[in-house]
Amino acid sequence: MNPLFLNNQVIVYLFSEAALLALTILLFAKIVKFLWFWDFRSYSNRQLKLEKEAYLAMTIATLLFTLKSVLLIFFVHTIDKLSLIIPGAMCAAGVISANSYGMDLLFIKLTVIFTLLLFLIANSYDLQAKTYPLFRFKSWVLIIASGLIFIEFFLDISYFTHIDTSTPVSCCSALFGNLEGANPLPFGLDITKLLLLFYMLYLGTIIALTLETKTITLLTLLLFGVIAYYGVVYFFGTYIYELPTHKCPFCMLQREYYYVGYLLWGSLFFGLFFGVIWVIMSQVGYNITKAKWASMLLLTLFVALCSLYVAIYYSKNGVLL
Amino acid sequence: MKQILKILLTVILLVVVAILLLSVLKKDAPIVVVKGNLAQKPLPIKLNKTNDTECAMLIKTTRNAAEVVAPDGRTWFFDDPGCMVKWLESKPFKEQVKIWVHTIDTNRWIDGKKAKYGVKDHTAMHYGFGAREKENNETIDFKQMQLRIYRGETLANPKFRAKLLGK
Amino acid sequence: MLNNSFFYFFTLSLFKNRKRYFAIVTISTLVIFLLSSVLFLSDSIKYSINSQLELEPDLIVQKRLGGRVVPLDESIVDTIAEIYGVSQVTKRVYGRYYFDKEYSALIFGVDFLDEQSSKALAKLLNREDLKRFLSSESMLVGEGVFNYFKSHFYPKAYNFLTPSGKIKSVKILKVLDRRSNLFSNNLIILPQELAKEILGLKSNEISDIALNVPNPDEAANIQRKLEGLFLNAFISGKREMQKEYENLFNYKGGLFLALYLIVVMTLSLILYQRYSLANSLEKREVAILRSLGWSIKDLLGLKALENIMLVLFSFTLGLFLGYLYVFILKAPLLSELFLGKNLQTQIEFLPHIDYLSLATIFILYATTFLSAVLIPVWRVATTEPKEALS
Amino acid sequence: MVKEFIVLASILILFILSMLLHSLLFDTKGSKSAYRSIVALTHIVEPSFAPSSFEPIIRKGKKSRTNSIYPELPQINYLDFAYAQ
Repeated sequence: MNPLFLNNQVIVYLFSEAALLALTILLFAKIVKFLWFWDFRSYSNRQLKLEKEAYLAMTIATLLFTLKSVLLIFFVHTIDKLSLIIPGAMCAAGVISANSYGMDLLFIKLTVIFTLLLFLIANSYDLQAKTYPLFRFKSWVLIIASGLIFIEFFLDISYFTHIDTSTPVSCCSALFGNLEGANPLPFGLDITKLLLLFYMLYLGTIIALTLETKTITLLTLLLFGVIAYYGVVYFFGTYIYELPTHKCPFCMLQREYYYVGYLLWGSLFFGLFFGVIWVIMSQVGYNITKAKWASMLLLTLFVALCSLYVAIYYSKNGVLL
Repeated sequence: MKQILKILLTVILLVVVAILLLSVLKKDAPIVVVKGNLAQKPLPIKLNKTNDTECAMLIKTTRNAAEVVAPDGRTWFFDDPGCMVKWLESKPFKEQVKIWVHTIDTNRWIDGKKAKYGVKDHTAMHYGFGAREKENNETIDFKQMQLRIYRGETLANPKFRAKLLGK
Repeated sequence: MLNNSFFYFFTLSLFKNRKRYFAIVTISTLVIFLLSSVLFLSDSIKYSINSQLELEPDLIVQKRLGGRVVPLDESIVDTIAEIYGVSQVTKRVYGRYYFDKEYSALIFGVDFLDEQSSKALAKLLNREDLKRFLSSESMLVGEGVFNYFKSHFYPKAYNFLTPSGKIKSVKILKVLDRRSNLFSNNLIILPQELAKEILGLKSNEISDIALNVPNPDEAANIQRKLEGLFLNAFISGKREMQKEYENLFNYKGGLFLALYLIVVMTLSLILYQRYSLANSLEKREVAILRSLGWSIKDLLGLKALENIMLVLFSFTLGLFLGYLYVFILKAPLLSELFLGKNLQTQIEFLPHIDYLSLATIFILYATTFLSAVLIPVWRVATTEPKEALS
Repeated sequence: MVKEFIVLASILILFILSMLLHSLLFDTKGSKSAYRSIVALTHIVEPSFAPSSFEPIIRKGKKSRTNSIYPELPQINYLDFAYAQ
């Protein structure tokens, strides 16, 4: 028995995840039924029942999206609190890297939220049209979402059961700081090239979105996501903390930094989400200009915010870190 | 307008690909493991370019360095024989490996399993076991050194430090 | 969607069905109340401790034999003070004095020669009292100790029995501020020499040594040095303490929570049952609305809003009751579980609300409630007008 | 019924506000400085209530090993928040 399981937050978190898992199983069963028996032209009793059940699926998905988003924030804060119990951990970064499941778990959580958001958008368009043209598409989205939620739950359990409270973990500066001699950046980049790529890809994404080229948009969006993550952790973050050695994606979510992390990561993720949603939806025949504009706006906000921190630091101190 | 944007996008994409290619091709990551050392000979360590696998520090000197060669030719490098023993503990192939240690008395690579180890030498991670070729009345053999590392009876333990160094 | 008629109908149905909701809200409020009072209390104590933890010395050196703490020799202080990077080395003398089998107090001896201690003492006492404290054999006591003395007919002075068999009469100089009861309730502050005599320590012996390490990077190194100092040295650090407290409170709060999970599960079952028994009246209502042109989506929205209102209502009410119980009524009964019972007096808890605890309660409750009522609500909302009205 | 709803909602908001007001107006600073004056002298940060009979068993900075199934957890009767030692 791990003392973590007596932490209030961990108990509630796992309990809520389990409750949501139960709903997901129900959702999954319904969707499989839809995909099997759905026939819009039929007037049979079964079809009528299925159409009613579609509303249940919709309600469950809405609830899942809301609660999963809340639970993500809750999860990050819980992890941060746990750093008091786990030796060596200073903040959430150390705890999340206490075993190999942590980072995967975070990533899965984001994808779950993304797929559910995609479903909600597709669903609202689907309900407006009277013939359910997107029915199959949105069902598949939900199938993927529920699959991801199953994996997420598995990772939740594995993550919390595999945290050892007796062996020390690394604190964030050791994890994200330069390990001796090793280059932590992907593709063997250095900071200058990373920044160059960061702004280039941002520009490329905006242009690709304006030109409405689907493949290139998707490509630049995904690449920008990766580069932006590293850019924030290894460059822009140090300006938020005003400390060249503090490289951590989590600390900026704390009060000391005015919760700016929520704005920063939120604008990045939702910018990416809406961009990808625009690509996927235009692939199935809906050109949602709102999503496109939202994506452009959020990504611009993200880049502006990052650059602003550097600019403010420079104007205050006259030097760069 | 649209044409200009298209050209701009192409240029940007080209630059991005170019930067990525350039960076990927330029290799400057530190060495952690070398493959293909089937002869199981001690390899020269590229100083300041090689990471100790256990403690993740750069190896800055060959003094007290150690190498482990697996039967399939993979070679790992260490800056302290203590690190090497600790790392090897959990490996399934720990009985089959070839171990090389750099001695402090004769300054050459010898078989780690046959070497003698001092107990209060100055080593990189302060375990205190310096490899020697010649035996003296304070040295211990490999098996004993291994046991002491597992048990934590090293200079890194303050109680033992006080006992061994007499202060 | 939130146009006037929708809102009007929403409030109408909320109040019209209040009898049906009454039981649900009552049970939910009770559950939230119990849970929130436990979490409020543990958070408040944790907060009080954490707010003072900076004053706790970075490291404490003790001597242990067979797990028991034994007195240290004073001379080791000089050796420690010589270690580079160590500051504020303080000799501490303290221990428990048992009045009888059940009640005890903590005796703490102040070292007047220590600069830090005398400064802190000067803050507690005015000049006149300080002089008297220094010159005569007198003590400062916490409120709990004072109450015990009073009830045992020692209103002015107490006769301590030293281990050597002598009776030491010590005057009560002052009762400590009652606001500090959380830390001082069973505390007796004495001059160090007197404390040693009552605790049975020899004149060159002390209980332990507290010291600070200003540079945190040095701490591990210095701890290692101290451990090598003498054979039975036992060093504990501030961070360890913090972890210990965190675990302890987690344990107490978590045990409660684990029990509550069962309550919450039962609650969800009750909710499910109750909502499944939607009467024909409600079905008819839905049917009328649908034939008036409401879509299923609108109806689901109406029902969702109704339930969210119930959640918010019982959540706020339960929280309010919990707050009243802990911070206004000072948590009778419950405080004993967290602090134990010895020399009872009133203790004031700092009203500190941890937003994470609030989120914890809310998430637990909202998830259960909404998941439990989801299916019954959907069933009602999708009732066909035909089958309900026929 | 809208009126009743608004009345109810405002009562709830009043509850929240009164809680907030109480916690803001509470003399936290005074209590903290009272704690501080004691802790600065003793350097012991531990709540002082305790059932005395458990005290000698458990000591600060040391895990209680008395629970053989879950050695890392304190016992169920681990109530002593005592000044240890």
